[in-house]
Amino acid sequence: MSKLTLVQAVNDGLRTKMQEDASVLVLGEDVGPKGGVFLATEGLTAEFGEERCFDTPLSEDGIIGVGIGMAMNGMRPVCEIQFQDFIFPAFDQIVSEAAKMRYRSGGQYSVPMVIRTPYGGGIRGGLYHSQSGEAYFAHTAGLKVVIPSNPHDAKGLLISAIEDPDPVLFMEPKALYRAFRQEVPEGKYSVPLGSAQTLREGDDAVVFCYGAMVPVCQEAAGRIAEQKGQEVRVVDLRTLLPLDEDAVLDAAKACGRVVVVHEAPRFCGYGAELSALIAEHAIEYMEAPIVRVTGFDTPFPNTLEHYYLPDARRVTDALERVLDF
Amino acid sequence: MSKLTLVQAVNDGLRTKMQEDASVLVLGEDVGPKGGVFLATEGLTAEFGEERCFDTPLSEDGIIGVGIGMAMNGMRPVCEIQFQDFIFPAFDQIVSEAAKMRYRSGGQYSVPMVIRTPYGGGIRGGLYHSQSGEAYFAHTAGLKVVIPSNPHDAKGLLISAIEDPDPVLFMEPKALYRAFRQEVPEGKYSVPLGSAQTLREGDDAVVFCYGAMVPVCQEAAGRIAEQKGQEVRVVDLRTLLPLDEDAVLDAAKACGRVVVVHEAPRFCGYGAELSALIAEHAIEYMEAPIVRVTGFDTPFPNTLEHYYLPDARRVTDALERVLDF
Amino acid sequence: MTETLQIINPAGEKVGKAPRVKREVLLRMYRAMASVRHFDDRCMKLQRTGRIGFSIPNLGIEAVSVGAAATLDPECDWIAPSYRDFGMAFFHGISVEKMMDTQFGNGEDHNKGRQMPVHFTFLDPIRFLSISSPIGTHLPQAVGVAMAMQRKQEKGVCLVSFGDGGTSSLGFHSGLNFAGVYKAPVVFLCQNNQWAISCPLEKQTASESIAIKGEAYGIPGVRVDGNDVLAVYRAVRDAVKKAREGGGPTLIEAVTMRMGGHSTSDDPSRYVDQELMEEWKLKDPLKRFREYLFAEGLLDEAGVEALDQELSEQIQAAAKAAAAKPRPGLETIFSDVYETFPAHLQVQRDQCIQHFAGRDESVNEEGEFPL
Amino acid sequence: MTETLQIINPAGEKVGKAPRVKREVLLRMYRAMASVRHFDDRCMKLQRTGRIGFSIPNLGIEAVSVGAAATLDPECDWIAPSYRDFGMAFFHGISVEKMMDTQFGNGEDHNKGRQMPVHFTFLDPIRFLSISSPIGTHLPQAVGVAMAMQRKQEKGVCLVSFGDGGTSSLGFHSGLNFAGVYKAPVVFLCQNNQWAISCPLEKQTASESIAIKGEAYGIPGVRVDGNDVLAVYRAVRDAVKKAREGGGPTLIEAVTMRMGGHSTSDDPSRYVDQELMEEWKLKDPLKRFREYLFAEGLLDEAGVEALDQELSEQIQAAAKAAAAKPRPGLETIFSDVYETFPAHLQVQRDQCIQHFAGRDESVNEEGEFPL
Ligand SMILES: Cc1ncc(C[n+]2csc(CCOP(=O)(O)OP(=O)(O)O)c2C)c(N)n1
Ligand SMILES: Cc1ncc(C[n+]2csc(CCOP(=O)(O)OP(=O)(O)O)c2C)c(N)n1
Ligand SMILES: [Mg+2]
Ligand SMILES: [Mg+2]
Repeated sequence: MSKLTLVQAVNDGLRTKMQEDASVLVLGEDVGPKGGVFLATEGLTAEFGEERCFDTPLSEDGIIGVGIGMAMNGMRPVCEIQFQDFIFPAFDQIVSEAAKMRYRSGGQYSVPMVIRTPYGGGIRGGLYHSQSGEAYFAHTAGLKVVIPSNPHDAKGLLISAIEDPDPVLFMEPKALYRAFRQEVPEGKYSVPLGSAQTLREGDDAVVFCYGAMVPVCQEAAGRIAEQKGQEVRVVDLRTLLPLDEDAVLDAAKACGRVVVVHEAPRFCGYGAELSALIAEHAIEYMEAPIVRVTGFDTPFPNTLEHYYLPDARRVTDALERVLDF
Repeated sequence: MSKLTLVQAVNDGLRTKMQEDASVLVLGEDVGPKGGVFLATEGLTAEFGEERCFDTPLSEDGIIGVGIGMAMNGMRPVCEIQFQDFIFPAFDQIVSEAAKMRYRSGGQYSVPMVIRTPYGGGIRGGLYHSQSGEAYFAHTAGLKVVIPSNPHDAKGLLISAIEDPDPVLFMEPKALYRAFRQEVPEGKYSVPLGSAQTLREGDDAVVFCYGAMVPVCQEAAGRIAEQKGQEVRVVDLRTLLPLDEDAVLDAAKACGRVVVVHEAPRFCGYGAELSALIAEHAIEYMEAPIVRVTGFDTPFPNTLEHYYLPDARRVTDALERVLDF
Repeated sequence: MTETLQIINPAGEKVGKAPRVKREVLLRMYRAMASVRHFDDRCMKLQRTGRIGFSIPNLGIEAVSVGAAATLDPECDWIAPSYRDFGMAFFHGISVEKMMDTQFGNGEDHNKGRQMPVHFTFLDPIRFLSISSPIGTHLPQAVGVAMAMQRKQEKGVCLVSFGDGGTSSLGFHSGLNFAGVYKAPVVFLCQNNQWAISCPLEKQTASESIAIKGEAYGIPGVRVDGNDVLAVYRAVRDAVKKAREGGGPTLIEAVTMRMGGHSTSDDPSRYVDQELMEEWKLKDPLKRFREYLFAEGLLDEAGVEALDQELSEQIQAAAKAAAAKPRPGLETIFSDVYETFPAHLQVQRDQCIQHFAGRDESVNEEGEFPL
Repeated sequence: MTETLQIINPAGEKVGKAPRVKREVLLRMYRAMASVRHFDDRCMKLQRTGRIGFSIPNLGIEAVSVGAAATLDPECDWIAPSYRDFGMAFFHGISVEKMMDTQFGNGEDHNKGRQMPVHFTFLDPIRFLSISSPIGTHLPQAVGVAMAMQRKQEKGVCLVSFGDGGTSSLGFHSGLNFAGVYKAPVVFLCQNNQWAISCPLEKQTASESIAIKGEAYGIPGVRVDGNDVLAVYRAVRDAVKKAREGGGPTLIEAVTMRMGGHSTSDDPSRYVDQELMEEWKLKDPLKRFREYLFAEGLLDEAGVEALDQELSEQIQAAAKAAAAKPRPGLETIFSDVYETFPAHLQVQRDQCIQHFAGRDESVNEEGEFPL
């Protein structure tokens, strides 16, 4: 065990799999000697050579397209997209190709590939270094979408993602990259894809969240406990697609009051799916409106980013609203 | 007045605006002498010349990127993307650029551009000539998303879209291109963006729909009236972004039972936003679960497409479910 | 100016240095080209009579796909084809029955009826990558396949084929760029058939040739007469050899002409000059190769007739058989989205099967493909 | 091999035919280059002391942006800049105050504090298109701007600037392709500064040069010494003239070297060879132009000193002023998403303003930009 930050845990996860499996490769912009702009791939080229961790030209379409080809021919590529905001030139390769290859070929070809990318606000990156695009991908059958919220899960989920037979988009909350350290087991372990985790027990209300919003929601739950003496359950989804629907519905039914939180804009955001799922399968348990706390329906601003991002106050307000309904 | 099909109404709308405003241009693959693969642009090059209606190289990134530049410099380009399935190479230009130009420039530049594209199933087009990608775009602040369901609205909404100061994605239900004819006024008229329309009155339940699902829902409402004597309201959203939220909430509150229908896959689809909106703002009026009838969470199949697409039976079943709850 | 390699001229005469090709390979090439001609023709008829929904004419371009495919070793090489490459499948012995199954999208189709006609996918006897409708996406994928070969220290090469329109796609740019940088063992074959649906080459690009586009990526470009199967063979063979030996990629432009519509739904009379078509009719690749084989004493009229008879019957029989096969089961809507079924897809599958069980199975099956 | 145009050699000596440029324009060019040097330096310091979040070093590349911009007519021409083009703004008289407002993202920033530093946007005194972070997207946009000029029968030209890394982007491919086909009045200027963050040119492309990439689109390519402001001027001037007269686009490669990190967050010692940097220091574009102006008798040491003094003071004052301006109002989060406010944004705006009203305004303002 050693105490690692989230970005170190990602690095450790990559190294662990690369040591174990020669077919695991890392490619992307600046992932080589520089070690990635966040240092997630630091030291990998030195340890595994240029054949296994290499810089690419500035083309996300190329990174993902080449990754797909490698995956179809026996490799396990882990592609880095430097910022999630820059994934869109590869949108066609991801949505039209990687996600549909197994299906359209009747199962003859498959794409066991991971796309790692940092997402979200908190670094004063403005419109193009702050976005949370999970909803663009979670609507895509054939993809899996994973977002860890802590170092332990980051490594364990990443290992599962690399071992998964299907393409996985692995979104890393850059705001948490160095926010705190956590004990992370050495060597290989895995956290299964498709399973949510309850981080705080409670029956008065439940808040669903993921990634960088998890500590924000935990703080809000703490405030509610302190101020109102009510217990809010905090559920970290961890995998957005396929969603752990049972965990969501069970918690919603148990608590009867639901708040959904994400950084991305509200309209057609991922939170809508959670609300809709509950409104279809557990509406009779609801004792209050299902409230979403999200980024606003605007592009991501720069100077005012901390007024844009949901914070513990906004989550606390929403919890109060459902608790007092 | 003349009786036009939906695709003829689109053609008429384009011609009407091109006659009136010399800055309106049409560009895209095969829109010139061939008149577009669905003949939506038939005759425009002959009437307005190659400068105003022209074929482009096979690059959606180029079509939209060039369209953006033209729009910033005084033109009103109408870009055609041959099938919505092929819009993804332009995703970056649409989502990162067109949608954010006004915002990021502090209002100094803007992109008054229309992107027309046929979407949806019904032509045996398989994975890549059948998709309904509205949810990918409706999550994007700065864009408007419009889907007509009949010839009259198609022309009127298209004229509004061309006159709109912001980028509009205009998705045309190809299944309805030649499905029926309707009286369409000659010359210029407009149907405002952002306003839904109630196509059938009723208070027992409401079904929200758009595009090619509108006639399907109308048929289902008719069946319910016949079989159960209950009256289902049919609301055609027409503009998906910005949504006519009042129309949705008013209808939901008035009826208390809601079904949401679209062709696109369910998970994180557009319907989720409708459910979520109601679950947040009108849950206390709900007398039944909010049920979604949608395409399945798979890529679009070919041979079995008519088992994949929601049909009147599936919508009727869902209506029965909410009515009998 | 880019030069154009030619070995057999339109009259069937040898005007360049012919590559050494075994007699049986030459005959196999001829058979593959003739198979394309028959298969293509049959598919046009099947579409016109409403038996299949769609097909892509291969008339006039048979030499490109066959000449290129004939250079590959199915043991180690891969093909990333375009939809206008029937000949690559035929040369490598993919059976007409299998191809017809895809044309009909029946329950035995390797794609399980999920793709449109002509979007073939095969693993055997050669890796024949899943054809995609989005243009150009397979170019970087082919480079990735080739880069995996480098890493596995295999001797394979990936041949990737695309059209003149495809050179404008994003995948062309990223594919050639990556291939150049990593010296990937890949051969880029552009079937320049002058049209991208209705867009003529000069509206597609202002470059002097397609071959010259390789310069932008440090990749040598070669132009060949695409109606001359031996010229295509020689150029691709050299490029394959070079790639196999670690010499990196080549871009080959095969100049030909699409002698029909873009697809069964296209009416080229709206935009193609009829005179031009007449000119190109004289350059027919099948006839040209036949004359050559006659002259070399490898084939005679009787042989041609017998072959035509055989292929015509075989293809008709395959069409009949494919038409008779049941459609894919309802569960195929839901399988292969992932390797295993996530819970929500299990639920959707079960509901769908239940929904149609016991109900009249007939659903609306209208809709005509426009393109 | 692509040739490289040079007019002033590293020693400041004239070695080629100098373009005819008015004395005051030459001095304006020098002033703009010196302004960049001072502004850049001040921004580095402001970032290191935590006053601004980020900047992009312009050290060593000043000749490219200034030499190019000096050829344009602000009445009719447009600039589609990259983020490493401070000099284009300075040459056209965009005030240092305005630029500092963007660096600080304050309430008077033309972008209303929505973009990161260095992502300038201006309408006056020249159309200076909104800089975007996504690389290469502005190339087809610039072509569209130029195509609109064609249609309006205006005499304008659009100059679009990007890096060597930008040549791999999708926008490079589609932009040059469309420009070639439509003969758009656009000049493509590639600032080849050898690096895309840590990726050296030879890992970016295997092509012999960047200029040669024009061939793929039927666009002539020209290579110039990017540290020689007169060479850049001459090449761009010729290209602008040609475009203005309907002769179509040109691709210009200006060969230079990024003499600092990619940005204030980058540590180039991880990947840049120090010796190479020493070599390039000798080719400094500002010094070289100064020597030339000395030799031509247009400037002297005293003039240089006075200018440095003036610029340094002006820029420091502008920074101080920009720092003191209030941040943008909360409502700017919601305005300019559309021309008018849709209902849902009105609600969100009102709720947000209400949420922060009366509460302690201080929110978490942490976060450091890594790149
Ligand atoms: C990204 C994309 N855009 C548009 C289309 C529609 N489309 C199908 S084929 C085609 C033309 C392709 O021309 P070319 O590459 O020359 O191939 P050819 O059909 O001539 O063999 C177009 C525009 C598509 N399939 N994919
Ligand atoms: C599409 C996209 N991918 C990645 C990035 C991250 N990024 C920012 S600058 C840069 C390198 C650009 O290099 P170059 O084009 O040579 O310009 P320079 O910085 O040298 O001026 C990269 C990779 C980006 N901004 N956009
Ligand atoms: Mg073609
Ligand atoms: Mg550079």
